[in-house]
Amino acid sequence: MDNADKKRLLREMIFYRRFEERTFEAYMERKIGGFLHLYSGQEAVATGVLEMAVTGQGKDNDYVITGYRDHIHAIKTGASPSEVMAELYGKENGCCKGRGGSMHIFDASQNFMGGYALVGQPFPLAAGLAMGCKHKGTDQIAICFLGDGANNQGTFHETMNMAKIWNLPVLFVCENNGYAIGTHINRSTAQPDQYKRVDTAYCMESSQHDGMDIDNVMAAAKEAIDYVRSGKGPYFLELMTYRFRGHSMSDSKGYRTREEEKEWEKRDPIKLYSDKLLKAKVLTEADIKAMEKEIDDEIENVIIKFAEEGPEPKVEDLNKYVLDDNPDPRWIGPLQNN
Amino acid sequence: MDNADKKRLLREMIFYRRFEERTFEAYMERKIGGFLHLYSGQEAVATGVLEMAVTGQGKDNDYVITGYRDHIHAIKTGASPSEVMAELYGKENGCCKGRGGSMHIFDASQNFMGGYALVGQPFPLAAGLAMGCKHKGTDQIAICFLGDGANNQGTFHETMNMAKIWNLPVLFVCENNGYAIGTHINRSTAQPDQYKRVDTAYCMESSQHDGMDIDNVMAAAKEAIDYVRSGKGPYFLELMTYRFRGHSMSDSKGYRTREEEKEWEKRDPIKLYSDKLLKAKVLTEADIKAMEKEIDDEIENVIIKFAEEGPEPKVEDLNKYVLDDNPDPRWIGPLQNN
Amino acid sequence: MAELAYWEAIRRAHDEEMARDKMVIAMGEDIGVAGGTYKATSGLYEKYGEERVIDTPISENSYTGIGIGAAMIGMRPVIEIMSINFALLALDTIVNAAAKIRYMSGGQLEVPIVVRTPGGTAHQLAAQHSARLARMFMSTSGLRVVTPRGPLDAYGMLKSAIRSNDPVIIIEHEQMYNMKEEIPDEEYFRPLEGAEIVREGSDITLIGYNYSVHLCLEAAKKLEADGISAEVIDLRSLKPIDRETIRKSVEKTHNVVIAEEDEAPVGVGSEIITGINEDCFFALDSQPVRVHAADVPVPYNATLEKAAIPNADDVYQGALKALGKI
Amino acid sequence: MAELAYWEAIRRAHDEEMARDKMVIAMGEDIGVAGGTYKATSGLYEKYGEERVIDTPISENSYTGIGIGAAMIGMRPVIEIMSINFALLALDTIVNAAAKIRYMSGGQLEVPIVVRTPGGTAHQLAAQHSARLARMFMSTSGLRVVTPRGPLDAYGMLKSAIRSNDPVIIIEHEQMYNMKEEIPDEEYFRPLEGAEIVREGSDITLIGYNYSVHLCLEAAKKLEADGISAEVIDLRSLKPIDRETIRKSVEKTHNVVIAEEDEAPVGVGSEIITGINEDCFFALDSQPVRVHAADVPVPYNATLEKAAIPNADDVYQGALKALGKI
Ligand SMILES: Cc1ncc(C[n+]2csc(CCOP(=O)(O)OP(=O)(O)O)c2C)c(N)n1
Ligand SMILES: Cc1ncc(C[n+]2csc(CCOP(=O)(O)OP(=O)(O)O)c2C)c(N)n1
Ligand SMILES: [Mg+2]
Ligand SMILES: [Mg+2]
Repeated sequence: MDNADKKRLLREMIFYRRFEERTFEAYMERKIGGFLHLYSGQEAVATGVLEMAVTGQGKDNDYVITGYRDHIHAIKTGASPSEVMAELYGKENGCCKGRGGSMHIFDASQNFMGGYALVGQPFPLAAGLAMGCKHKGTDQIAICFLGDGANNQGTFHETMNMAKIWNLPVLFVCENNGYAIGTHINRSTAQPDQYKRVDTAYCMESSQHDGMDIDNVMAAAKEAIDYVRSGKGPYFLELMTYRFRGHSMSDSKGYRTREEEKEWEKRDPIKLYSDKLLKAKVLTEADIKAMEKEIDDEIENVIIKFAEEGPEPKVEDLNKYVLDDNPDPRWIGPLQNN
Repeated sequence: MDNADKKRLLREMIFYRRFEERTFEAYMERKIGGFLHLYSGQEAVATGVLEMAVTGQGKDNDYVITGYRDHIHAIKTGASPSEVMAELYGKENGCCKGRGGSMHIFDASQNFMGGYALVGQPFPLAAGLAMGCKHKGTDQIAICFLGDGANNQGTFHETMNMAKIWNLPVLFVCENNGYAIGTHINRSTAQPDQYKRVDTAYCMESSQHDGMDIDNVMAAAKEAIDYVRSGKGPYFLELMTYRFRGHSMSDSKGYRTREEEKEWEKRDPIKLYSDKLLKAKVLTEADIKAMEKEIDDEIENVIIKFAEEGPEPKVEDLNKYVLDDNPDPRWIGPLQNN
Repeated sequence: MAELAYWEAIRRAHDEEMARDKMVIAMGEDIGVAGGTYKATSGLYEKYGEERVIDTPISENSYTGIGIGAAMIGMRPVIEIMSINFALLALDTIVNAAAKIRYMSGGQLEVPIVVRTPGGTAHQLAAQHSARLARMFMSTSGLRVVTPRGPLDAYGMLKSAIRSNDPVIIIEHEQMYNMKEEIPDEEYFRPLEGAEIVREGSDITLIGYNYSVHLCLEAAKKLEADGISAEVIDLRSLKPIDRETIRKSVEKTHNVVIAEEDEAPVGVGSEIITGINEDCFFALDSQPVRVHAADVPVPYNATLEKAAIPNADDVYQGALKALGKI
Repeated sequence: MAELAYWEAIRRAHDEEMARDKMVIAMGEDIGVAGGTYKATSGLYEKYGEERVIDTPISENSYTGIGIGAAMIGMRPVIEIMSINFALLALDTIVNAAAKIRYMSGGQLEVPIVVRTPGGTAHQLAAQHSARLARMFMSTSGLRVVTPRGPLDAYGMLKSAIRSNDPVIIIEHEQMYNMKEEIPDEEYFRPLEGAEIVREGSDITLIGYNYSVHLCLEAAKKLEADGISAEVIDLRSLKPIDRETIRKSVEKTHNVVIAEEDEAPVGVGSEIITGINEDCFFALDSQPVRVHAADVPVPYNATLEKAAIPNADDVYQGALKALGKI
């Protein structure tokens, strides 16, 4: 990884932070509705893992799937930030034409297979994507991001078992941020070390790593992805992280202390990485300032503009996309009574 | 355990075998309908485990719950064999008044909390029974029998986790007979050693034992039950066994070999135990013959008779037992419009 | 009398019943330390402790099943499922266990659980968080299903549900938790069964439940301005349905509109209309009208969402249609 | 033409589609080595191997979800859920994922899965194995639900379902697998949409689907002996419902009976009757009659079971009632 890549990575993480914080503002202005879950604090995870995967290559990408906290995963996989923002605005030029919204970002053209609001639902879908890859004989893999809380769903158990017995090329990335909404992991989970939930129980390869230091994330992800892509079967990667914001917009964070937050803020992934790059003289404070300025300009003048100016979906299109809109009458009919 | 107890135990197991085989005949005669799952071959498990539990004491019993292969568990817990047989006949004098049938034997007066036909459904119910015991502060425990195949349901994972974090007094007894209908465990389960599915994953105490030798079962069960009753939390006991018959009446057993069956038949729990008792001169071949004769007489002249002569439920009672048949109008109403 | 919000009414019912009976416990995600997504259990954890106000992992099927198991031996669990959309995960244990255990055991056992869960579209929560699903429960023998329309019933029916010996599903609504109403200071109960005539009228019967009662009341006001006298019935209970009250009203007004927030197929509306066909077909002067949501997953976009979900004007238009005025 | 049993027809459809398209796979419990509970997949494991005929663990929610994931990238999984009773465990992934992914993604993705599952009461399978549950699926936007009444449709509709780009739920029936019918030797398709008039008549319309079509046909014969000419409609598709065919028939006969095997509340019957109210209310000469199961969990005892479930005589009596003859 050369210096240009390092700069790019830092820029990406700063961009993701600013993007998310800007959605927060738009939410306050009531431009964005529904539930909004921000990724601030966890950037090193999606950025680092997906940096090691095949992304941005359209249909050659690895398949990526996640929960409702999905904007950044979509963008890093290859979705256009403008189209993601427009989706949050509910516009027809959004990546899902305004039908999905924040919790349901999809970009099929980049193999970003969606954000899902039912906790635990993406596990089997991911294994199914992996089954598809294996069946077609491509060397793509499926990458499933999931929360520590989600691991308590039955689908976790069922899917880990099947992924292993069928030797599916799927990487499970557990973003362990210690909380499921307001419930601390120690109050919900008998084995808080998530990677230990799969080793003996499903004979699955797994490991736990710091998720705030992106170099560390990339090293761990590379190993895991190589393993999966080489046909050895599924891998479960646990990355320890923290969300800086509340669970969603309405969260008062009464369930955790300011001290705990401060401890984690010291390990802000952007701070860690920029300190590292500064120290290594890959760039200067001024470079970062310039980067930030450029990012804010892009967000305001390109991305928000695209979203603001996008058209509303038409009410007469309400019934589109429910079923195949152009069904083949040979299979669909209707049957003729004569 | 004195010689009388040993004789009694052998008699019980022979009785259970004969009882089951007699239901088979009744099924062939179309006296019993629906699905019928026999326990032949697995007798040492329920007999041995429940021998170590509190049973036959009515409301002081430990709570017992299981799947659809439930006749013997019910009887050993304290249900009347005649009432179980009458239930299989669908009669009003059956333990569930003919409403439940083979897969749904209940005897609330003996804390036998039912057989359930949805694979995996009893896990959480058992944990709930244990929660009730804990809440009431009795020293009863809940005992949940379950199959190796059932362990692949999501409820397994969800329940093991909650049983552990809430430190519930529940004993899970996995009857590992190697098959879920026609699917061998190695084809369905990444970790075929069931007790290893819970140790690291839920930090739960667990162990695996031969389930054909009843002495062995009792020793293992005693340890597990003592552990649970002492308040240390849940325990997962895996007992290796085999069903001699098909999964249910319609099973052709094409999925396993005659050799495999023969291997296991050598370890028939009744044979093992009677050999042991003969060798130790606790009883003689003639005693066993007499026992068998007595059992067959009892089954024919008491149990089958009770079932045959029992009345049919009345059609006018069809709507009973759906909801509380004597609801308190203060809570139920109906509301009066005036 | 004091004005309480819907969520406060629920909390008060919990509190009184928990104080009275140690067998009453509350279970659900984030209901304890965090106080509940809609605050309906706030303060209870502090007061009754973690053994009785139980924060569960995200395991809907099994924590509901645990509640059922506990109820089988005399406990009275009040289970909150954070959104009715998640209740599908627990449907097996509700439909196949809770609803059937009394019957399968020949009346030996009962399952006095209460499952509280909000349905309904709120604001742009999109397809996976906007379902209404009453139909999934009201078609299951062995369950009771009730739908309090405001704080008075929310309090009084929850208390009744806790005392009832049957499994009771209480469907709340995301948009009603802050709705206020005067309710008596002293303890009272509201029965689980029986529809309520919340407005008398003579020309047409408008039938609602839960949130849609308010749409009917609003529509009734508009109709009044047109000189049309609408009777409004709150079903209150979806299982069983009080067909008698409906019949009497239809025999008086001869015209009927039923407002449901759900997609139409096999929903509350179809059941009500069919019941009317069965009970008083020849009393009808006009074709019964059902006002319902579009048959699409709920869109995120606010304009589409609004178009998909019925409002008071739709009920008003439905009434005009029934009466042949449009 | 050869006479095939229902299960053979299903197997043949699987076989042809799997031979044609490598993307078609079969998944389910015991469908491979053991050949399927109802033999509907027998021989396929030997022919197509374990990568395409997949024996799953007992994990309904997740193997269905895996099928959905695979379908999102072009595979065509045909999933067998051994009994519709178990399908409740997979309802979340069917209703919240399969049915909504096309919509939430703004049409980018589709989920061409087929879920086959038998519903219906057989003989004394008791409360947890006798559910019918069509209602749970037919009320969900984004799904297709079909109910083949015999081998001809079982074959031709499964082939269509596999080719269709939508998630299709095929509800079979425990009592129909051995039912036989002549079907053409050459490949054919039967469309998923559209009801079928299976018997023409002029005095009353009897509506059935799946197994209950046969009850209607039997009742029609009995009515004929009484000099009453009954038209019988097989709905074939429960989502969408072919309201046009029903309307035309009712406008001809003016009387209607709908036979469903399920408990009545919010079921197929209520939807059909409400649709008739909406489409041709004034064409009705009599109150529409629904013939349905008792509102109880299905009892094990054979006599009670028989009393709980409708039969051909109940349909016949329903018709006489509609016509005012009793
Ligand atoms: C099936 C289901 N149950 C409950 C919820 C409500 N819910 C939304 S997010 C969440 C917490 C998930 O925690 P985790 O998996 O750790 O992810 P994080 O939010 O920390 O990223 C819960 C309980 C849901 N959306 N779906
Ligand atoms: C939820 C559910 N899925 C599938 C079935 C069908 N089924 C009945 S028994 C069985 C096998 C269970 O195997 P196991 O748990 O090992 O118990 P065993 O029969 O060996 O005692 C299956 C798949 C069911 N009853 N319930
Ligand atoms: Mg978390
Ligand atoms: Mg087994």
